[in-house]
Amino acid sequence: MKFAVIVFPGSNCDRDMYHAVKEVMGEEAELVWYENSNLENYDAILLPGGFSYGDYLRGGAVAATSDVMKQVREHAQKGKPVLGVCNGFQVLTESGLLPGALMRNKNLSFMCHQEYLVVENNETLFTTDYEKEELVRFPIAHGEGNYFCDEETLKKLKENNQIVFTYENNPNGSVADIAGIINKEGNVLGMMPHPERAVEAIMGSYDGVKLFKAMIKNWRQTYVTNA
Amino acid sequence: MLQTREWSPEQIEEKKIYQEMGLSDQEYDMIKNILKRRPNFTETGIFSVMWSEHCSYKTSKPLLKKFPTKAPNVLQGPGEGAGIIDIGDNQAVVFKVESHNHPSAVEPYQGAATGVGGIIRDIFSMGARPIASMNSLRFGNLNTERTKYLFTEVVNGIAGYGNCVGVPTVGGEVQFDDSYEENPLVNAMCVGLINHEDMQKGVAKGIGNTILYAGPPTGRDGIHGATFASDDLGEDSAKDRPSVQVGDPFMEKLIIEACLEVIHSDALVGMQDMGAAGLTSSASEMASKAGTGMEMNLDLVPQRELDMTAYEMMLSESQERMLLCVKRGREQGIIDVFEKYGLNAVPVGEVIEEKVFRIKHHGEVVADIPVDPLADDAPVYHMPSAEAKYFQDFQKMENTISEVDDHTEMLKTLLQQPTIASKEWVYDQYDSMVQTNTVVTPGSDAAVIRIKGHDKALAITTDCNSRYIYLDPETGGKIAVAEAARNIVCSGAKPLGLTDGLNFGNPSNPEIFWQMEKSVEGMTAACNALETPVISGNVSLYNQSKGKSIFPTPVVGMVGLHESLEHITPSFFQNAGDIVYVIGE
Amino acid sequence: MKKVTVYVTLKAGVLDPQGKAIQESLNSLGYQEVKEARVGKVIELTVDDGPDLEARVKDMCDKLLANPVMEDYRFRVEEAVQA
Amino acid sequence: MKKVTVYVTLKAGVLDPQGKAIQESLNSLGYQEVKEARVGKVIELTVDDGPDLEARVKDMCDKLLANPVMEDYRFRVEEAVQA
Ligand SMILES: Nc1ncnc2c1ncn2[C@@H]1O[C@H](COP(=O)(O)OP(=O)(O)O)[C@@H](O)[C@H]1O
Repeated sequence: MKFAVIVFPGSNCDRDMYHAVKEVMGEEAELVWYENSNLENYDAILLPGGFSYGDYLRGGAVAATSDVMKQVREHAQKGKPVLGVCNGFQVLTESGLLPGALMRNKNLSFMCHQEYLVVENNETLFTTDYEKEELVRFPIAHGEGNYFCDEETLKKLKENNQIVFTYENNPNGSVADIAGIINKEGNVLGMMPHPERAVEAIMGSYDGVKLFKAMIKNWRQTYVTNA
Repeated sequence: MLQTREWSPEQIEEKKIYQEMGLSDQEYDMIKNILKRRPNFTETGIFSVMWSEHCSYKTSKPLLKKFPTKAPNVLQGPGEGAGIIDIGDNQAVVFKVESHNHPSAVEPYQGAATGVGGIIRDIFSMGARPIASMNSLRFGNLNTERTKYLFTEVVNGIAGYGNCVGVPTVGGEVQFDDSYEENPLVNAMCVGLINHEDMQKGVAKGIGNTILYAGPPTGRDGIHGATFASDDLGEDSAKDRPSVQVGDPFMEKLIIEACLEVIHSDALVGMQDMGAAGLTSSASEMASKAGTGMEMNLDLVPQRELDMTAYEMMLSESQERMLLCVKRGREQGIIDVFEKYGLNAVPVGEVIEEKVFRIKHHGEVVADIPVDPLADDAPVYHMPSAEAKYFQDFQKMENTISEVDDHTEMLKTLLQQPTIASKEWVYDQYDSMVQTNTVVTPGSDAAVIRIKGHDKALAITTDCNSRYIYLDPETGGKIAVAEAARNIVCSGAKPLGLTDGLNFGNPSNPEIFWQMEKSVEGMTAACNALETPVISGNVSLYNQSKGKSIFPTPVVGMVGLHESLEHITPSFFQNAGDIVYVIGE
Repeated sequence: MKKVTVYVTLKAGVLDPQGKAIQESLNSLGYQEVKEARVGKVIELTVDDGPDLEARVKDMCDKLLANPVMEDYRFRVEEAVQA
Repeated sequence: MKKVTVYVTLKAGVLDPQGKAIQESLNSLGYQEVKEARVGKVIELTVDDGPDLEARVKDMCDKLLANPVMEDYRFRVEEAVQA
């Protein structure tokens, strides 16, 4: 499976994401600079964390207007997987690929530590390797991770089973403890916690491995086994 | 404070304008001797920043000579942007500590942020990828509003910059004591990783080669920052405020990536960041190190503000700027790399044979100064030293051990001391894990960073108990180095070397100079005993206000090597039932 | 040359922790009269004049300057004062 | 009840990295007419009326709302509209 890790000016978890899929998971992966890129030949798109455009104005806002996001949208429309982590999640909400918005953390501070998450939906192509309601531990590192949406949107998220991860101890004020959501079609996942920082025991947690494994396995099933 | 109106050479001498810029009468006379004429306004400014303590170490040089700086694995000792130590497998570790005390007292958020930015630039301008940051902070009593404000903003500034630029902040230390009330200390350390063939030097070699300016345009920020940093923090420091620089970590991130790409080009001859004293120090040092001269045309320098004078451009400390020496005719390849990242890189001058630093502006020569005297021949002062009166009094005191009635209560009281209490509030705000190498995160004695693709890791710590050093500078200096080494060893690593941040009061006070001398001697003794060389460092003097000096605070930043990941030892109790040993007396 | 001032504020009903923090600090500094504080952004643009300026500014706001999920905006166009 | 609107903007000459990024992004979205962008804050206070209101607001700005090192401020006092 071939992953594209999109690199925006100011992305800083791009290499970490690359390391996770390429060196740890052993898949094909490339760092793709946001300009003059062609995403056609990639099977999945990863939008990494960091501070694209310095997080100026709003996290992810400027990156969301870039040309490469048009291609990401097309890729998503084809049903191919897109994973946005941290700043990548912000880019996805800012570009309208996912509903809602990420506001400043309730306590106004950046925070970085391990958090426990509850797997709310283990039927997405990203989460089939988890048990439902499995408790997993991922690092968080963000200043604007406070998920916000209006009540109507929240109702829809719940109805469609779009809430994929929630925090066990909500650290940032997110509505309904939301840590990660998926689009209605089920192929675009955005989450604030960092699965790519949790893929090796030496780093304190490898709960993220299952997420990448599921992506790879489900892709193989769809595009290789059943092709 | 300083007039930007340009005085004539005659007025500068008559009205002693040079004194306002921090030059003494004697230094002014030396300058006249070097130039064989009176310096003009721009030249006086250039000398004043180059001969400030911050750039020239004029009072600390005699002390710094005492440190052991050599060892078989030292690839680069003090003198370049940062020191370098070999760690095998064709890799090396690059590190240095830097102070940003006075800017942080005036504008704590930006002061701390630009301190972090500056030290990171020192590391990647050597060609290394920055892999970890640390910081060492000192504030007054946490009960006052001012201290709370300074503390909060400094931590915010470090987080704001460090998190955005994508270098994990993996540890540090915070101490609260009344002596830092008006003059907090903000020292930042950065560690980088490099392959041997990528090592860069800040040199402008090769007659006719081009000098490129890279990064954002120059504004009027931080003019006279270097002399300001070497000056007493007066009551009226509020009016120094316009000289505060603003950091742009987003820009820095782009510069890092561009520079680390450019180092692989054989068109690059040398590279240096524009730190303290901006264009002046980077350009003159690059020429001096190469044994060449340099000519620059300021009309070519990108400018953010209108009608900037030569003086302002030469002294500006606008952040995130780099100076590169590039082979003539090969400029475009380098410029293209910067442009990919949306950055400006423009030729502003060339290397010349005549060993002078010549600056042109609007078609006129506005500075023409022999390079070596400017960069290397700053005066060196051997300050008088006198054993401190307080120390003599202490020595006369009887040793007593105070009785503790209730050990539980005492322990609780101790744990409530802000200096001892958990620093989680601080380090939770730092992204300590980006780059996914942080095996031991803040909260331990030393942070541990693994090196991907190899069975090895680096341990990093900063330490200094300034109260010990105040009480007995020599023994305290030994303790600071020994504590750092213990922290490294406890994590399972072997100490490689250290960087030091010497923060003291006014060196013209013989008792302060004595503190400097004794603590350096103590540190030197410990370095020798532990065979741990000093490979870089920083000096910050005049840390005092309202006539009161800070505790002498020579911060030690030490790096060690784990020869196998299996050696990594956490400092927390692991399992119930494990046995606890005490080693030593 | 025109000067366009765009005000971006949080929608009514959206929690504003920063505003809350400011209100509390003002209260604790002794300004008990402050009952509420809300924080927004001002973006001052210097813009070459042209046809449809207002419509274009509206577009800029919709596309980039404000996030409709949580923010409202309004703007004002004036002659730019020469510096 | 009064509504006080405080505008806090960066002093001329102070680098505004955020403004710069916004300007560039507007330009690349095709709004070439945008020559400069500077970002500031609006703080809307709901305040109980009282003597010296203006003087007290000025104090709040000096003490907390603006950072005199790099920012200027101005404010406007109006009747609060009942929500
Ligand atoms: N300014 C800081 N930045 C990051 N981490 C810090 C800072 N200050 C303290 N820490 C972390 O908190 C822990 C405890 O700090 P400190 O009380 O100074 O401990 P010690 O005396 O063991 O050095 C250390 O692991 C240190 O890395």
